[in-house]
Amino acid sequence: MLDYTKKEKYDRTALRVNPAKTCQPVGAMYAALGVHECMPHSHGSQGCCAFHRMFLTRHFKDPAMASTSSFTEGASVFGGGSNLKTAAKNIFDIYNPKIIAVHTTCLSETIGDDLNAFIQDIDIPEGKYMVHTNTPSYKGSHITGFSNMVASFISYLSVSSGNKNGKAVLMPGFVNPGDMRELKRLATALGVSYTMLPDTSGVLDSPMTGKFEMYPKGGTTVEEIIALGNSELTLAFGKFASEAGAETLKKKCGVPYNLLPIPIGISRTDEYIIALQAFSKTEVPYDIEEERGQLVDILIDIHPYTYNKKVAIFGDPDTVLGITEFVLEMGMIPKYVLTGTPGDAFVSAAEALFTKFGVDGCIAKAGGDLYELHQWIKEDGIDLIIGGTHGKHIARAEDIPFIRAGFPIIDRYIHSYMPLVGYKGGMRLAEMITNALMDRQDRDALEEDFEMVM
Amino acid sequence: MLDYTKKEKYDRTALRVNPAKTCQPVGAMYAALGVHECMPHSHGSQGCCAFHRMFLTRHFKDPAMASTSSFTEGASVFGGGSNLKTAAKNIFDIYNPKIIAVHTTCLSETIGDDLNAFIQDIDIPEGKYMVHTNTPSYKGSHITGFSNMVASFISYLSVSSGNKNGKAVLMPGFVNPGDMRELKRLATALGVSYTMLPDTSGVLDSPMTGKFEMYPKGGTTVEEIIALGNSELTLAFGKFASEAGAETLKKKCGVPYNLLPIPIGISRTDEYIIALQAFSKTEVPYDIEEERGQLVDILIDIHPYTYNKKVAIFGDPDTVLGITEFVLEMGMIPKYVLTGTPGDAFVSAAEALFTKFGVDGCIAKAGGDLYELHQWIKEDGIDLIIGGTHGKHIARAEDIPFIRAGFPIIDRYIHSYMPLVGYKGGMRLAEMITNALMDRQDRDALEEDFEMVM
Amino acid sequence: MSVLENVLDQYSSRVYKNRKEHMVDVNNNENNNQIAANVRTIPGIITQRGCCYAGCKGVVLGPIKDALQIVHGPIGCSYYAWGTRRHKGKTEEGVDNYLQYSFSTDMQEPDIVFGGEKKLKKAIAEAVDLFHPSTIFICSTCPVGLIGDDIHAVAKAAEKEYGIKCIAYSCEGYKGVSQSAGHHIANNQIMRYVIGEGDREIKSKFAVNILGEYNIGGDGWETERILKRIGYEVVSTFTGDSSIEDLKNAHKANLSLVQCHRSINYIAEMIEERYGIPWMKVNFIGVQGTIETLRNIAKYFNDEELTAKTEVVIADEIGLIADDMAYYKSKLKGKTAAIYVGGSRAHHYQFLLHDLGVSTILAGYEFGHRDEYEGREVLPFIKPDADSKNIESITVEPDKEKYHLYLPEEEINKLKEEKLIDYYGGMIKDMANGTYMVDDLNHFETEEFLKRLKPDIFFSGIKDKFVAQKSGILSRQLHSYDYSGPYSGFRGAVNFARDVTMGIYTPAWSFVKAPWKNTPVLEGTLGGE
Amino acid sequence: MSVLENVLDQYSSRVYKNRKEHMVDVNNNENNNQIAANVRTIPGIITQRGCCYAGCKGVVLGPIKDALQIVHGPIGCSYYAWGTRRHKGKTEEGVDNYLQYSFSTDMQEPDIVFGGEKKLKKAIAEAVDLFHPSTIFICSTCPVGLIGDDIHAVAKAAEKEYGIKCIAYSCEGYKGVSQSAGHHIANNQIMRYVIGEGDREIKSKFAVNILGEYNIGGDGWETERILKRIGYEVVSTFTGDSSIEDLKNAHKANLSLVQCHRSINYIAEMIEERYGIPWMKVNFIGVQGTIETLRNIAKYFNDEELTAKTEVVIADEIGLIADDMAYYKSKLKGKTAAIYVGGSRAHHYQFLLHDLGVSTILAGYEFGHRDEYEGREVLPFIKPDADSKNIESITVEPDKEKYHLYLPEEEINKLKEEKLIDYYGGMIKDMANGTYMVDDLNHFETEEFLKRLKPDIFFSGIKDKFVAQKSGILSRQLHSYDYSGPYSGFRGAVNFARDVTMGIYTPAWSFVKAPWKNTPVLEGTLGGE
Repeated sequence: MLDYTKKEKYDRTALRVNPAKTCQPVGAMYAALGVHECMPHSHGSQGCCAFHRMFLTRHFKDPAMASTSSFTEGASVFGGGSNLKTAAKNIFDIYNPKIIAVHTTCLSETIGDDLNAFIQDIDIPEGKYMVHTNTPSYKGSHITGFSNMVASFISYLSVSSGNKNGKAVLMPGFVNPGDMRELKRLATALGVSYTMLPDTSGVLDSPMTGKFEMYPKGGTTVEEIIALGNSELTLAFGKFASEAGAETLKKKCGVPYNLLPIPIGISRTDEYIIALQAFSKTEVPYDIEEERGQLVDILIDIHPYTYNKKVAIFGDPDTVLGITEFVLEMGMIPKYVLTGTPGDAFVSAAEALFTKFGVDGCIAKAGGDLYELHQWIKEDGIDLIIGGTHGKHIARAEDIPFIRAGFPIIDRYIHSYMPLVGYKGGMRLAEMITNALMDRQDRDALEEDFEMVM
Repeated sequence: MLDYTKKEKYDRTALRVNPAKTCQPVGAMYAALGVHECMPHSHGSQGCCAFHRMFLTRHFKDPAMASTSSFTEGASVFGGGSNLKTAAKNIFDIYNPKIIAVHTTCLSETIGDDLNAFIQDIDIPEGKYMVHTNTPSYKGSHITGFSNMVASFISYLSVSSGNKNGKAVLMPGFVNPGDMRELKRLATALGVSYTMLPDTSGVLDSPMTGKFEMYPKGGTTVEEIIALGNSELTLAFGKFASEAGAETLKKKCGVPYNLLPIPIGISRTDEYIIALQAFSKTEVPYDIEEERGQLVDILIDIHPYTYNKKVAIFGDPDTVLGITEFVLEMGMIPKYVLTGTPGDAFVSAAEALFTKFGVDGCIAKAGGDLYELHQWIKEDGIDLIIGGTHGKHIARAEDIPFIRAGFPIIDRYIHSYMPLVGYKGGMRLAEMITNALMDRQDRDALEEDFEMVM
Repeated sequence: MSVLENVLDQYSSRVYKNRKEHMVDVNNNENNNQIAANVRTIPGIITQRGCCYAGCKGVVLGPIKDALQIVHGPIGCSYYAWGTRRHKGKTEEGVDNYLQYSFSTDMQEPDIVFGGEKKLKKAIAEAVDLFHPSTIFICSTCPVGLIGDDIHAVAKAAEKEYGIKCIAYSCEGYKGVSQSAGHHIANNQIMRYVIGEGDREIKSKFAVNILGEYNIGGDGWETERILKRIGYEVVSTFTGDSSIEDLKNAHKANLSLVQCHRSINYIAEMIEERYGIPWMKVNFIGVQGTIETLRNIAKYFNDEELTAKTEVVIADEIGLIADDMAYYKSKLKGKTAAIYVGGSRAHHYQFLLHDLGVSTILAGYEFGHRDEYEGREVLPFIKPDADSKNIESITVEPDKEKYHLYLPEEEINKLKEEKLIDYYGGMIKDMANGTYMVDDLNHFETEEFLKRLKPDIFFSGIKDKFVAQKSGILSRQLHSYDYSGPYSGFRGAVNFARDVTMGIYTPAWSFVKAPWKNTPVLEGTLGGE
Repeated sequence: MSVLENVLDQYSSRVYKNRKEHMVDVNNNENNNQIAANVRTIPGIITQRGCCYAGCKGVVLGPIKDALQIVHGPIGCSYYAWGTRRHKGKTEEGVDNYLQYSFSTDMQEPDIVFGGEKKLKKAIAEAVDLFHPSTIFICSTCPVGLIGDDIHAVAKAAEKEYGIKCIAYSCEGYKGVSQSAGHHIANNQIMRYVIGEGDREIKSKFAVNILGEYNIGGDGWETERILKRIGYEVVSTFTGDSSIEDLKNAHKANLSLVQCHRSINYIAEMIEERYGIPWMKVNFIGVQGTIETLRNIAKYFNDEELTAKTEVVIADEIGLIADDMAYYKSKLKGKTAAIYVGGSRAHHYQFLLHDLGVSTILAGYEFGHRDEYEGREVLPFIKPDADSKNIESITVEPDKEKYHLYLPEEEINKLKEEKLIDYYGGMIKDMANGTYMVDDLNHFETEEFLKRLKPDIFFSGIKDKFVAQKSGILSRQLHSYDYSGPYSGFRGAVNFARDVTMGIYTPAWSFVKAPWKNTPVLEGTLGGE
């Protein structure tokens, strides 16, 4: 397994081996699926759209519907304007969405298609909408694409009428539907009236009903996006996935924002609760305080199994930072913290956490890949790997317990329904981590050390 | 590991080896902890109380407070009346409970202590209560003790005033606090006003607050138990753990009851929802329908990993039957279904499930033990074991995936916060089962068969 | 109105006209079952098709385990092709195996602006340093062609500098109309730079190549097992679990067996032209299909002992699976299926379904050409369009040294006339009257056909699997076998039957409708009135 | 008011009077530090104490791995003693190991009504059939004594019928006032029926028994490792990881080392009386404690080479742990601890805590007698009460054949005078002025003392662990070591230090108070006003 990976350090500047990111458009597609009655549209070769739909479907095990401009060689030479025009007509005709959300690809970006101009040129049916975002695959990652799509929805649609509507905007970042539900549950518990953008709950975790719905019940409505301009405040989760959207709404409509970390773990959820409380001026309800206290209780109870355990965490930057802080709260050492998405802010945020918790010898890297992560692990071992499916080969090669958290998880089920955020998500993550470590202890125990009580 | 267990059949009639049950008093203690400001009291040797508290604490990782009559040899000869009298005085003096719930032990049962008489003889402070139940350890199991304690609370306290209060009584049976919370959430969602008895949520899953509370916020209040007599209907979950309580309330106060199975899995949760709906005459809210649809969706998605997989399930009768039905709903074969608690009703209920789902060659046994279960497994192997901690040795000896569900789980954490009941509990259980089977597939896969996508 | 008309009628006139040509009411049309295929998908239509890169790197090249395959482009394309296609490969002593790795130049904006050759060269240097491969492939993705990186020059330079084989594939995603263009591009380069270079000693005269077998879920291994049992020597498999060394020796076989016609027919033909080895369309999917295939191969080799052994093996293998197949057939008989997949499987699986008593009522290809539908007899009548003309077609000449014939020419001609070799009849001949054949079946049509035809099973891919299942119809992926397999040969037939049966009989289907949907709320007498 | 008075003052007068006698303000009282111990717990008081069965079967017998131990009674007692006490035992060739099994007669109502002997006999027959044990123990639980089952007669009959050893223990839970009665009962039977029967050849004159070491978390293995390294032969361990064969040979040692004085002092004394082997109170908990113990043992054996080797081993072992211990001491120095556990550990662990700079401010035993608190000098002054009189005391005579002295009698007497052997000084001498010693510390007092003394760590058992932790104080179990260990000897000291340190420094403690508890709700300017 991964027999060619050697621990010796080697500086690569050109060859990417076993990436920990993918390209922008899939993130834009995911964001667009979080808008109700929206057709995400991939402006490029039809392979892009196929790959992204396949990939999202593999993670969510639910349909990921999207259309494509189906570029041919001709379009690549002469520009994709007429492809988009045809596409828009057909999409509105056949699939009748409320809105089409176009994202570009490396192809249409490279040839310089002017999407603004194209869209202005298109005859959009009354009451329908068409927006676009630029998602050049050769910049950033899928997280960037997600972020861009959110910002573009706002810059196209949101309007400030001058009358505030008393609502908060929740920008959840690139998280699962289960996380979005939990974020909303907490907001409701704190008496906060909100609009979440995007909101893939009810879309990519939709129930079996015996009837396929092209546009399931979930998602932010276009009307809600328009009304975002009248919101009081944005709570934006994750610098990488949500800051651009919040900034856009601020610039366009003057809505201030509070940039919060994705609330994984205690401190970060506390921060969210306090932000909600500051907004609604409500007492934190006992139920929420109880959940929090339960999580603290659990972390104290399990500390003998987690304390000083070394862990490698990889995945998307906002999520990885959240998991990193949570494992630190559990007394673990996040020895290797890696994202494929580029961005110095990731490294400085991770290092700030190392300092806050006083741990030494940890490495954080943005724009890294799993080949390098594996090299580090070979050089100096760890007790646990946390990340998406692509870590499974390393886990097997090095015989290290592995838990799946984040994106993408394409070899397991049900994860997308379950939150990692909030105190409840903390309980789930704590259980996954503790079980993985305890299962390993049981597996490796000599027969005479195999414990009935733990 | 368990090297002396041989597959050859051997009829034992006297020697119990590796039991799948424990004795009545611990069940009574657990039930009493589900009453607010209640001191469970063990009338017997102080070792009983110590063992039961230890055992409950190991499962819940939370304090299990209870007192004892601290029998000595003298008390065993002359009767425990004066011990109980002294105990009652000291308990009210020092710990100031609202109510003392006494249960007997094999010791006090064998010497024939008349608890009714003793209690009548005790000077109970104004506004305080003292009840008892008989829990001879040489009959039934901890489930019987639980059931007896619930019935005794009712027969001592509940009164019908003639004015119905519009409430349902929920008798959850011997389940975790996490299950009780889920049962209550569903009742609330269906607009049902209820009292749950007993209710250990908020007691044995209490939050860390920095302050120990002898009587945490949770538990059914004495006033609520008294008012049970004015309820409209009892929904009693599990024949073994809850029928006695429901029957007592019917006999004493004329409250009719609906004996439901513990709602593990889809059909059983449906049954609960329909019962709630029949009570409240409310439409099932979309949220609940959505959860249900999500679970159905999940079961269809995961069927390639669960279908025809053979599983052994052991533990408490009501819970085992619930898990059995759920695994059948998942297309699995509950090859061995065993409880240590005696009772033909268990076997007939299990066999009815085998028939309902058309599976052949499955064995159900009540009053069995883990030695026999292990023999069956050696004789004809299975793919998965589901049960409490005590199955871990079999799982290791036979190298079979093992998931912990039910009672007791004394070698893992967090489980007691998480439901198995309801559609949400089904998702959790489905995830545990699927992950266990898929982890095994990954572990055993040849390198060339190790899958990235599953 | 017919079902086809019903579906089409909802389209605007332009789309109607286009899509009408892609649908055939089998043997119930005025058009002699003619179908439009291998033409552009209309923009905006939710197609399941992929791109040229997917066909080249993903399908044909991906399984070659010892070629270190660098995808030159932004990261996504390499990421998606990483470990997801289930072309299984065993690690063997002395042969590299890079299947667990994804290599990319991860092009960044400056590379697009200033050109990516420099980064590609550096990536090759790093790959050589770290992995010491004997072969490197370079596959380009969309922007590479547009910015004009000369990957072929880079490949040549690398061959020289590192003394290794380095082959470049200009398989930008926008080429052609589907994965099909990519197959062709891959075929060309392998023919040019690989086949014919080997000098491995062939021990048996019953030496075959297996073409168009990518070992998805281990299919190739099952096929090979059966062939070896009979006494064949498998010289090379294109390209499942293959090494470059295997492929180099393909010219030494005496017959090429073509499983997936669409993806590999170029190589099959060129091998014959250059080396004299005829090809035979085979089908190892389905018990009867496998048996017929085995008999056809024996007929070609025309050896008494081989023919006898073929029958012995067939009888033995059937004996081993007969009970299982009978059981599953008893569970599946009378069910109906729709199949939409790839470029050959939509045809092959009809045989296996037929073995199980399941009738196929709708079938279509994602990237098939007319010959996969109507048979190679239509080849002369297919007019190349702008998109197909853009894909290079190469011609080859007989290799004087390596050209060899197993059978005398007249025998070969006879077999050709019998259509035993060098022929593929397409799907149409095996479809029943009144069933439907639809090319490039898109999402809208999928939904509509499922609603109208109500098949019990829809065989397709991951993108529409859950569309079908949400509407209550079992869907099994025939690209990835839903991570099961093998499905080929005798043992595979049982696996397939088991998987379909469990899907059909999964109890959860019975829970789709919540029971309270059937009962009025105000029923019953209990409750807090 | 003193802390003790503060706590006691909340009791009613009867309880006050009783409990006052169990509490000592060390060296700050008019009572010469006298304490009440080994007397009844008042009914209704939430005590942590267990019962006689727990002390006999759970503590002393449980670890004997090759005795098939049938608990005669209803199911609970056997169930709770199954695999939960962490007395580890290795499976060895030729020695049975039943530690993973729980055996019970699971008495049912008819057995109580009509007597359980019949079922017990049958259970023995089944155990013999299925397990072929060489030794069976029968332990009775509460109802058995009351209904009059003669388990001793059953045992005798079984010995005869099956040619095995079968020993019965009448350890009904109601006997005595705590686990202590059970220790005594187990001691008596092992002395009667086991010790002295062996004839294993002893190779070294430096032959010792380790008494009162149950190998919780592997403590015994660490102790044995150190002793063997120096050159001692361990003849038997009572009873951690022991076999009946080991115990049979205990009379062949030249010194008995007593770790847990309470649970095994009966055997220690009886071995000396019958076989002439003196006993020495040792303490392998704590680095300094271990060193002192090793030097004391060497002093007894009085051999130059052994003494030298002792110092070499000590120096080497210290070298290996010095850095770790220094690190942990730097983290723990100045912390305070309360300890409430067992019958010896509350004393032993004060040494280890002292090694780490942690001072013990409260200590007490669950089932200790006055000698564990005040030293054996108080033994003549302890008046037996009704409860203690009920526990059989046996007397033994010197065994003419097997009696042997390692040292001349005058030497032994000298060592006795020096209190090196046959002596235990109890906890009091090692406690600082103004600290507290509390016997049978109950729940109420635990809460009160924790509130008032605010120790950083509370060492106790599972039942009050979470009581302490809920109030924000780290609690580590000293019965089970929280499933860690070993804690004995040199390596164990590091394990202990690590475990305590991680508990103290666990970040989650800092989250106990929700941050919004500190900030007023209406702060801030944002929000939907």
